[in-house]
This record gives sequence, structure tokens and C-alpha cells, in this order.
Amino acid sequence: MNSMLERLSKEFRVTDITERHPGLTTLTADKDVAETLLRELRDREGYTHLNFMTAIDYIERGVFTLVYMLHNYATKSTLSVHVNIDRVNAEMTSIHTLWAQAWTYQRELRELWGINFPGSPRVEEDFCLEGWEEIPPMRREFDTVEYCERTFTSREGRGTVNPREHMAEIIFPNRGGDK
Amino acid sequence: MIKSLSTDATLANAGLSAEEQDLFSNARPTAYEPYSIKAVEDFANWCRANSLWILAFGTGCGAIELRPLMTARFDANRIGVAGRPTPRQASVFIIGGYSSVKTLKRIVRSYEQMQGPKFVIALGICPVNGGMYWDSYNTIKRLDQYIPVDLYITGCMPRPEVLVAGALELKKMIKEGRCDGANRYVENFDWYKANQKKVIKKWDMPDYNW
Amino acid sequence: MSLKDLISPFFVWQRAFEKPYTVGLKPIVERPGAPAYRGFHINMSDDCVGCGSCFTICQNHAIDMVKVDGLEAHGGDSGLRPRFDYGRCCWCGLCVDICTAGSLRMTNEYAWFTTNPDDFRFVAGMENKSWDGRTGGYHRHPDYHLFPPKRIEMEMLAPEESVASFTEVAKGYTEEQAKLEADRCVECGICVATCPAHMDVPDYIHSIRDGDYEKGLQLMYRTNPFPATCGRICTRRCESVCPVGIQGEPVAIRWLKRFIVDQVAEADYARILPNVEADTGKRIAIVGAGPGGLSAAYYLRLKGHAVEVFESQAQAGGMLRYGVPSYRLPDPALDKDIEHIRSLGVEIHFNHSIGRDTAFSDLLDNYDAVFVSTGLNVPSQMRIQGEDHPRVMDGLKLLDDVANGKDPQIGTSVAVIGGGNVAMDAARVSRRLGAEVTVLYRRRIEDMPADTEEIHEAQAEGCIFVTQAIPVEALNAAQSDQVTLKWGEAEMLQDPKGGRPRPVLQEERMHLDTFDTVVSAIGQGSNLDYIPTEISDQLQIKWGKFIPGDYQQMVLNKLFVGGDVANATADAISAIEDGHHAARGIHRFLDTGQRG
Amino acid sequence: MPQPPTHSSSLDMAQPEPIDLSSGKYVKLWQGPQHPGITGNMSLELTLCGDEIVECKTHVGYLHRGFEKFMERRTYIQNFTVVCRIAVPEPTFNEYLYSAAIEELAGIEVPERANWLRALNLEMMRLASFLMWTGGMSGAFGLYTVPNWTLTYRDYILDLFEELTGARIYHMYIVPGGVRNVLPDGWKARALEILKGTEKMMREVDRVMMNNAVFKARSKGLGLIPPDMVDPYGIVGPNARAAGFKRDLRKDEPYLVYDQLDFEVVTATASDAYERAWVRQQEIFQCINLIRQMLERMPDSGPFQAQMPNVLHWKIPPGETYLKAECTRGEYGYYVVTDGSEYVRRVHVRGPSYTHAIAVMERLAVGTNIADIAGLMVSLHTYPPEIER
Amino acid sequence: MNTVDEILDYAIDQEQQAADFYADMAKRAEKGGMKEIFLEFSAEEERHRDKLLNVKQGDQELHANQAVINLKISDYLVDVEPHENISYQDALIVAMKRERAAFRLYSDMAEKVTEPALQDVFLGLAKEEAKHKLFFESEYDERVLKDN
Repeated sequence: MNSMLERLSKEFRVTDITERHPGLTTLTADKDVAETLLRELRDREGYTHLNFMTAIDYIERGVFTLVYMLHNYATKSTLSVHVNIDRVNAEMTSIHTLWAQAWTYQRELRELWGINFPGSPRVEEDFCLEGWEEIPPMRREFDTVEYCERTFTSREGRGTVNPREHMAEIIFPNRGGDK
Repeated sequence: MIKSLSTDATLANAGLSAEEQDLFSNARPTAYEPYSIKAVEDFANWCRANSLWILAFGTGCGAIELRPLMTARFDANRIGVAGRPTPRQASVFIIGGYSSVKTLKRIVRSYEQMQGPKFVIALGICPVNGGMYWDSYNTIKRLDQYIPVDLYITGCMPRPEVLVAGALELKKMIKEGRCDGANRYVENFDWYKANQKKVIKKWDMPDYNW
Repeated sequence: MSLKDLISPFFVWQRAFEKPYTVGLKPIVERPGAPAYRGFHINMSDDCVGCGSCFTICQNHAIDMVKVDGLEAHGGDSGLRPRFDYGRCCWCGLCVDICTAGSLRMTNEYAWFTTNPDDFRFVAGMENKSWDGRTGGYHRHPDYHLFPPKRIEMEMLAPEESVASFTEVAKGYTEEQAKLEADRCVECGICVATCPAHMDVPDYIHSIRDGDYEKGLQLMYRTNPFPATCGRICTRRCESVCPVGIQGEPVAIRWLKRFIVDQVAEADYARILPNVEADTGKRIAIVGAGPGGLSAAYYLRLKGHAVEVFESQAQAGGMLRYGVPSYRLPDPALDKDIEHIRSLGVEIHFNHSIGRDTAFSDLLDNYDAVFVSTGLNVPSQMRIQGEDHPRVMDGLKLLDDVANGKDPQIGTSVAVIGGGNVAMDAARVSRRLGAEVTVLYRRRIEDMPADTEEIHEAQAEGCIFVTQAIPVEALNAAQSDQVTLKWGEAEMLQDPKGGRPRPVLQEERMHLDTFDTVVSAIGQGSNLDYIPTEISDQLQIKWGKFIPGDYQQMVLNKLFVGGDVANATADAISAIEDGHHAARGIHRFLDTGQRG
Repeated sequence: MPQPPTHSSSLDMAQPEPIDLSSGKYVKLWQGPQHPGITGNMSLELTLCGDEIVECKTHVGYLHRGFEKFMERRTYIQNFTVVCRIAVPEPTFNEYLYSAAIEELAGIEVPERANWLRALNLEMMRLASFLMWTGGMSGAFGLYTVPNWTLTYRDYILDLFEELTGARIYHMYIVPGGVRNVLPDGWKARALEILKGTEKMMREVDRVMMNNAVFKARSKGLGLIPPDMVDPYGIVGPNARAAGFKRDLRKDEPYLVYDQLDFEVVTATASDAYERAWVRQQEIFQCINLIRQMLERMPDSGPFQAQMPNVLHWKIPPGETYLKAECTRGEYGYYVVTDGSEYVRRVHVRGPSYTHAIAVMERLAVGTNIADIAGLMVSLHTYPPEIER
Repeated sequence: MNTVDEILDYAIDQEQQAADFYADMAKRAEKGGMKEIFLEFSAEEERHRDKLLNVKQGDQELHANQAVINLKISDYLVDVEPHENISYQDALIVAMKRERAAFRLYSDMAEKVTEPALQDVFLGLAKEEAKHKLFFESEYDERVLKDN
């Protein structure tokens, strides 16, 4: 395991190697070597199982972190490969030729995050949504509550009172700290 | 609710392409007229009440409790409830909880395909006021904005016991002639359509007739 | 395909003769929910305190806190009750789990259908529902908690160690302990209404969680310029209503307050806390440099008024300095509060007695406003035979002597009469001076007005409590430096009009005990002799106390009063609020000329 | 038994020639979302030549609620009530994995008794879910007797759940820090009684369904998964075990108390619809056995909840973790990222149906008969809500 | 004092004297707030007087057998002389002692007379005074012995 990680950090310049719990290691790879790295891991290191791939929106850093979770059945170890890509015109090499379910994930990422995977089959098709006109909903700047209020209607007649403010109003309207 | 303001006799079917226009009727829906003789109408209602055929469309989590309902333990067949595979044969539409916008489109389509008299039961909290998914961008919050609902059963999920009791209640309501949801749909058709089109962004289907 | 495969399915027929599984056609009646079923909500409205924790935890926004008819907000109860929206609720039961009062639970009722979706909304416990009175249903398991029910123990000096010196008994929280304790707060804010000073308790506790102690200090000074003091000796009515305490122990609000003050050095106060506004040119006289007077001085000075305080003693602090022993409130802590007030430019004239050194009427003539907060400094006499015996002493004098570094000469066996905080202080001080202490009290332990904590500590330190004991006479003992106390046992008699039970002496059960000193600490009264009759005749005074109007203002426009001499509760925090409120009133009066 | 391939070749993902619908040779047919032969609310877009399927496209999203989005704006404790809705027929795995992930990130050690109760819940859920699946499987091939049996026994198990957790479907029992309640009095005896009945009933199902000539004829050879398809398609669980892969997370990477329990991983050789059914059939018996073992060995006293902070303002230090458990369909996983705030930064739910219902289904459907498509679909055991969340 | 009316007249006179005494104290009181207190005491005595007047007219009855709690607070307190600068505590002691004295007086009288009707009147008056004493003792218990 360690020798493999050493080799990877030498050959693929992977960084941030962290063991999260026994059997789960995370590392960060550059965007341009990511596909080669995944292929290498699958073919030479026995990480034959793609658990899933997904993205995390680090809006404060201006990147999407793509997460490829790979599993090696023989050594029972899981490797989480992180790849940071730009949020603007987000695009990533497709890995649909490595794993058959990858293109489904890529469709989802394309739809819910707006990350493009050129060459991935049916990537332009609707996946979960239909006729979506807003920014991709999984992006952090998409405000789901605001969207709901704008689009859907809730039942009227609701409304709550804050106990603390209510008591202040009833019991000590002129007291307490200056407002 | 607002009454239909439109005086147009036909529907625009604007969502359809030119070649599809000919494939679908553009007639507006018509309201159900009860039989003029009360005894006949009562008899018809008695018949309707005793054969509640449910559309087999599990729109949300509520479908999970329909299975016990329809099998040996709760055996809804006893009270005339049966599942039908197609909307054309079904008279009761059970909305199983939340419905996403994508499903709403199919719900509208299925509901409009159903022959009258037809009744809608909404299960759970989500069709009432959004329920768990009150802040979800992809589920509607109030079903009664989009199709008329005759009976609400609360719970998450409502148990099969309540479904049996609810079906009995629906029977009672039908016998008393109190289920006029379908007529409400006709009367406020434009209002419902406007609501539906507000959330269903990709409207590539006819406005009413299939 | 084998023959077996053709035949074996026919085994289904064997079930044809079985009793069916099917439930009847009234399944709701036949199958009530399980005993722990999470069905429809029920709320014991009398137990509910309207803290709103259910509202806070509900992820579906299914709960609204609403006003209901017939319930008013009062101390410890916001008067609000949860209204459930069954178009939102998912019956997860988090509201039941978090319910601080334990009033909310779920029944095993689960059936509700209607044609009108707006029906699914009700105030549990206030509206009649078919499941009212059901006993079954989900309630929180006693061993399952969503917040820690037990408070973080404050480290205390061991009793054997504490009686040996006047070192502060409570050691204070460490940062880790304080954060854990602050974590227990549910941020309902019910304490704010109950605190006489209306301190922003949830907010400064929040600042502890954030580790932002400077912000915490700022929040405290908005309503209380004595945080270091109150953090040690406050009567903490906030804790008595803390909803967390209903099923567990209340959040240690007092210790958390103390923790914040302890984290900030006095040198930083000037930087953190608000500064004095531009001078207004108004002059205000304050009589008494106790908590009430100095609190008024602080808030008036902040507004830019010139403030002069007249104090008859040599040091500021009033009862806090002379009445509270230093193992509870060490002088440095009190000085930290007072020094900050003085640093703003509040002038204190020590050893300056109104009535003796300056006439009260002169104050009214020479200043724009006068705030009087002279406290209760005259001990009540027992008025029993032999009270003038040389070995009978009053508690305040004992505490005063000790605070001034004098030896009160109490000997080795002391009887303390009384059950209030002064009595406890006198008893514990006597223990520290090396005496065997017996506390005689008319009523029962639970009737003692002293802090429970203090009673426990006094007991732990070896004070012997004799309750339902009424002293009737002090006699000369065999030895001239001793006194014999005659006391009788009492029976508690229920007051037919309500109120706490009253003790009645039983003449046939009298005792004679001999002590070196008898300390009487049965209560204090005020001394208002410095106010000339022609002025006091215009004022509303009853039972030796002022009766102020709004904003603590008296009939004389210029005169504002506060503190023990003007309120019924007679504790530091009330005095502080009186001072603050009077300051507000004085500022308003000077600003606009408006009466309260 | 075939060994798992160590090297898998690159997939041929080149799309077939577009089918010319105008030729009149093909028919386009939508199965679902409103269709009795569909498992849950999803749909298949089928292209038929005669009654043979030449192309299949899975459409999902009818149940998309945006869990991963709105979980980012709920506190940790609030999320625990939400997650069970992600897979409706099997909510418990969501509760367990979410709770376990939160506990790992927050550094909370769960008491032993809670682990046993959790494992008990998971196995009971597995049993209930398999029973429902058995009903669906036989129903898909026209045997309507079996669903009546299995769903009734599933209901008995739901009654047990109701007693223990307070709810039939959404138990919300496994909570970060432990569990919410302990076994009620007499529960064990009732559970053993129901297990006995279930076992008896399953033996009859064995005769009526598994040894039924019609069922055998229709399911054998249907939707064959060759071993070299397993890893490239990410096939897990019974579907992979039926293809000869001895993979079971309960055995390979034991969680909770599975390392203290005695069981063997069930495998078969040819993963067709029949063998997949057979594997699940065996796992039902295994499940009953496991529950019995647990009822016998679990502690009856002790704490069942860890010392918890105040959940109203619970902050968890930054971190990430991926936890997985073996659910009825295979590897169910929770990927949780925290950033030190009161809200979770990212939750990704990995459901095995994600690949089974889309990539695998689309591949296996080609060449099968329109009448078998429902059976094929059920035999893969997919739950749409966990695909789209 | 041989008739019921005579006895009642005496008692009414006593109450009137008490009221006058407190009114006088109120005039002389120097301490802030004590004026009001004495006026209240005076009013209380006038209420007692009015009650006896009612009894004399037959509108109300005295109850010789009613149970009145005796808190016995005044029994062991020292006597206090009323003066201008009297404190609230001492004023209460004065009042308690006065009521106690009246109570003792009527009780003694009841023992001395033999006629049952008169005995009843004296006992009734004694009880009445006991109630008055209870009023002041409760007040003392509440406001002075509060142990703050």
C-alpha cells in the first residue's frame, strides 16, 4: 500500500495523501493525469471497482472537487481520488471507457453540477430533471428555498413567534439591553 | 378558486409540434352531469362506490404501503378495491406522497386519461403542504394546485389500516355524491392548467385530450 | 422439466384450510398502534414552558410557536405553545426527544383523513382531539438524550480544605468545561425574561461556544456592569427557570458568566467595552456605592453625565463587600467590576454620609437628579428576652468585622439563628474562624431562603442544622463568657390561606444550650433616617422601603431610588437592574423632561 | 467457480448504429413510469423488433427530491430523519450508514449494545426487503400466490419494527450516537415465533416458486451476467454473488457485530434470473439464522446511546469518510464531507441500483423478450429512489 | 358588666381606643412610611369596631367555638414602648402585644363569669382578638422573620 502510494506520488505527483480510517485513503491528483492514474490503478493496482464518482462544490476556492472512489477487493482498500477542476467552464475527461456505470455518473454531474464530460455517451440528455432552466441545482450558489418560494406555493396561515422576543415584548418591553 | 374565465371552445395545444396537432383532439373537458332521476344517480353512485379501481402508479413512497393493502393481510379486494394497470380502466388515483415535477407531468397525463367519474386520494403529508420536501427544488408542495383531490390521508406513511378506512370513507362520500373533484377540474380548468404549466417547464404534450 | 417441478407448486393448496391472515374491516379499531408508536402529538400544556426547542429542531418547519388564548407569558413560561402542521410533520419524534419539559409526546393514534387539507393543523394540548387522554405512544426513553442532562461539575475546594481559609471555594471552569457546559444551552431565551436585569444569556453562552469571550463580555455589560460579581454570587433566577433543568440540571449560567469575565483581563476592558459618550453637562448624585448605585452610575456615565457617588463606608461595593464573605466573592473579582466603572470617570466620595456630611435636601438642590440606593443595612432584632446579652451578636456585624479584618471574638461554639444567606455566611465564616457551628432555624430546610447550594456547602463544611427551632430567651450561662440559649421546638402549621407553612412553638419541648456566641441573622431592615421628615412625608414609603413609580422615579421628579431599599427581592441582580432602569429613566427625564 | 478477473479490458462503449424507426421494422415502446411491471417509479424506453428488445434506455428522475442538496442546509440531527426516505423499502441502511459516518467524523464511540440493536435492525430490514422482493419476483412471472404470503410475513416483521421503533416504514431508530429505544418486553419471543413462521413459509415458497416448472422455464437463462461483466459494470451484492464472486461486506470488511456471527457467503455459478433468485432465497434463510444468533447473544442491559453533545448546535470537525454496508442489493455507501460547521458539506449516497438499473439493465435487456423484461428487472433488484435520491 | 350589651360596649370602646391610639401614633411618627402603617393599623381596628357594632345590632354573630391558629410569636417577645421613631418591627410587636392582652382579658373574664350567655360572649370576643393577633403575627412572620 505504502509503496504504491509512494510510486503514485512520484509518478503522478499526487498530493494530500491522508488515511481517513483503516482501509480508506484520500489523495489529490492533477486534472491532466487523472484519467491515466485511474487506468493505472484499475489495471495495475487492482482497484477494479468504481464505488461511485461525485463532485463537491468548493465555491470559496472556485473549484469543483471530483471524487472517484475506487476499491480493491483483494487488499480490501479504498482509494478516494480527488481532482480539482475550475468552476468556470467546468470540464473533465470522461472515464466511460474504464467503467460502464461511469457515464451515468457523468450525466448526473453534467446535469446537477454543470460539469461537462466531452465524449461521454448521452451526456446531454436529461437525467433527473426535466426542462430545468436554472443554474445546476447542486451548485452552492443555487438557493433551493428561494427557488421553492418562487416556483411553488405553500399553504397559508402559518407563522411562528419567537419565545424570547415574545416574552421581551410582554414582560419587559422597556428593559434589558438597549436595542 | 377562480372560475374558468376563458370562453374559447377549443384548446390551443401549443406544446405540440405542427404534425402532432392533428393527432390529438383540442376539445375542452366537459363536466359530469348527474342523472336527472335521483334514484338512478344514487344507484350509479352505489355501483361506483363498490368498484374502486386504483391506478397502479406508485408515484412516491406511498406505494410501499399499497402492497400490503392489496395482498392477504389487508386485502382491499374485499371492499371492491382493485388495481388496474391502465388509467383508462381506473377510477381512483392514489397519489403516494410527494410528487416530483417530472412525475407531476405523468400524474396530470394519467389523471386526464382516466375516464370519469374519477377520484383522487392524496396520501401522506407531502401533497398537503410539502411535507419533508418543503425545501426541495424538485417536488411540488400543494397537490391541489395541480389536480383536484377528494380525500387527504395524513401520515408518513399512512398505514394500510388507514388506507382501508380511507377507502371506506371514499365509498361513503361517493354514495352521498360528495366527490366532485373531477367537476372542479373542469370548472377551473384554466387555473389548473396555468399552475401546471408554471412548474412543468417542458410542456410537449396536448393540453387535455390524449 | 421434471415431474417434481410440475407437482410441487400444488402445495399452495395446503394453505386453503388455514385461518386467513386478513384483518377485519375495522382495522383501525382492531389494530391500535404499538405501545411505542409514533402517532399524533399530545402536549401536556400545563407542563410545557413554550421554550420552542421543538420548533428549533423540526427540520420540516412543521411546528409554529403560537399564542393561545388563556395563556400569558410569565416567568419561566413564554405562554406560547407548539402548533403542528400535519402537512409537514413526518413523525420523526425529534420534537419529543428534545422537549425540555417532557410535556410533549406522541400517542399511538394514527388515523386522520379529511377532504379539507387545511384541517391538518392544531395546537397540541389546547385543541380537543380524539386522541386526547390516550396513554400509549412514543415518549423519550429515560436513558436517551439529545443534549446532556447533567451539568459539568464545578470543581470546588474540598470542605475540609475550604473551612481552613477564606480562599474562594468554587474554582471556576476550565475552557474545556465551560464549552461543554455552554453546549447544553438550548437557546430558548426563557431565562432572559426571568433575569431581573434581562441579561442576554443565550447570546453570551453562544459566544463561549464560539470562543469569543470579548463579545461575551460586551453582551454582559449591555445589561450588567457587575458580571464578575454576579458570576459568583448571583441568586440566578435564570437557572431556576432554565428548561434544561426540568428533566435534568439547569445550565450553569452563573458559572459561565464567571468564566467569560475570568477570560478577559481588566486591562482589555477599555478596548472592548463601550466608551463614555460626549459630556452632557448634567450632574447626578448617587447615594450608596452598592451594586444598585454603581450600576446606575455606570449607565449614566456612559451617556455622558457627570456622576458623583456618596458612600458612607471606606470602600465601594456595599453589601457585596461587607456582607458577602470573600470565599464566595473575593475582593479582586469585585474590584474588577468596580474599577471598570470608576475608570469611566465615576467619582466616589468615600466615608461621606448623607445626612451627616451633606444634607439630603442639598443633593436635591444641587444636582440634576439623585439616585438613592442605600440598601438594607440595619439588622432586625430578635426582640427576645436577653437579646442584649454581650455574647449575642448580629450576623451583619460579624461579616462586617471579618471583611474589615477585625477579629469578632466568637469563641469556639457558635449558634447562628436564621436561614437566609446572611445566616449561611455567618455560619460558614464562623466555621472558618474555627468555631463549632449550630444553625437554628424556625422552619424546615426546604423553607430556607438561602441558596440550596450554600446550605449544602455549609452542611458539608460541618455546620449542624437544627430546624424548626425557635429561640425564646438568652440567659446568662455558668461561665461569664458564654450564653445559654433557650429555644423551643416548633410544629409546622399549614396556613389555611395558603402561603408557606408557619412554625408554631411547642412550649412543652424547650431546650437549653450553651454557646460562646449566639449570632442572630434573622433579617435586615433599612435606615432612612437621613431623609428629613418634610421630604419623606411626600414620598411613598412602606415597611421601610421606597415604592417607586415607573423608571424607579419617585413623586419628586428628581429623585430616583433602587436596590434593596426599593424592591421586594433584595438581591444584587435586582439592585443592578434597578440602577440600570433608573439610569434609563434619569437619562430620559433629563433628555426629554418626561416622567416615567 | 470462475475467479474474478484481475485485469479487465477497456469497455466497448461505442454506441450501436442508430436505429432507423422510419424503416417500420422497429417499434418504440415506453414501459413506465406508470406500468405494473416496473419496480418503483421509473421507466424503460424500449425499441422492439417484433417482441425482441434491440435497445433499452432507462429513464430515472421521477423520484428525484434533491436530498443531497437539502441535506446541506439541515443540521446533523435533522438529517438523520431525512435519510431513511432515500430508499423507501429499506430505510434502515441509510440510517445506519449516515449515523455511522457522522459518528466517525465526530469521534463518537457507540456502545456495544447499540451495535447489536443496529445489526438486528439491519438484518430484520434485509429479511423484510427480501420477502417483498420474493413477492415481486414471483409476481413478475405471474405467480400471485407468493406475494400474498411473503408480503404478509413482511407485514409481521413490520409489526415487530413498529413495536421496537414506533413506526412501520420509516423507523428513524438508528440515530447518530446509538439507537432510540431498547427491545420491549416479550419482543424476542414474538420475533422468534415470526421467524419460525417465515422459515416455514419460505420452504413452501421454495416448492411453489423455485421448483415451479413455469418459473424455472422462464427465469433460467434470463439476463445472464457473465463474470467478466461484474467489475467493469460495478455489479455488487447478490447479483455478483450469483455470478460466483464471493463478496459480502459483512464478511470481507465486517462492521457492527458481524465478525462475531457465524455465517457463510452464498454463491452460485451462472448469474441468471433464476440463480439470482436462488441466492436471495438462501440469504433469507441466512438472515433468519443471523437474527436468531443475535437475539441469543445480544446484551440485555447497558447503555444504548453514546454521550452526545447538544444536537441543537452540533459542530463536527472537518473531515471526510466513506462507509459502506451490505444491503439486500449489495454495497450501500455514504460519502460524507464535513467542513467544521453545523451543516454537512456534502453527502453522497451510493446505491447499488445506480448501476444495476441503468448500465446493467440496458445491457442485459438487449436480446430479451418483451414479456420477460419485468422479470429481468425485478431479478436485478433495483430501487429507483436510491438512484436519483 | 352584667349584660351582653354592656360587654360589647366595653369591647367596642376598647377597639375605638386602639384605633385612636394608632391614629395618634401616625400623627407622631417620624420615620418615612410609618405614618401609613399606623393609619392602616388604625383602619384595621376600626374594622374590628365595626364588626362588634354589627354584632351588637344582631347583624353578625360571634363564634365562641371557632378554631383560631395561635402562632405564639408574641408570647416570647420583649415589650416595646411606642415612640416617635418606632420601627415597623416594633410597631408590629406593639400591636401584637395589645391584641394579646385583650385576648387574655376576655379569656379571663370568660372563666370568671358563670352565666353561659355571658361566657359565650367573652369567649367569642377572645376568639375575635385571637384572630386579630393572628393577623399581626402573620404579618410579623412574613415581613420581619423573613431571614433575608
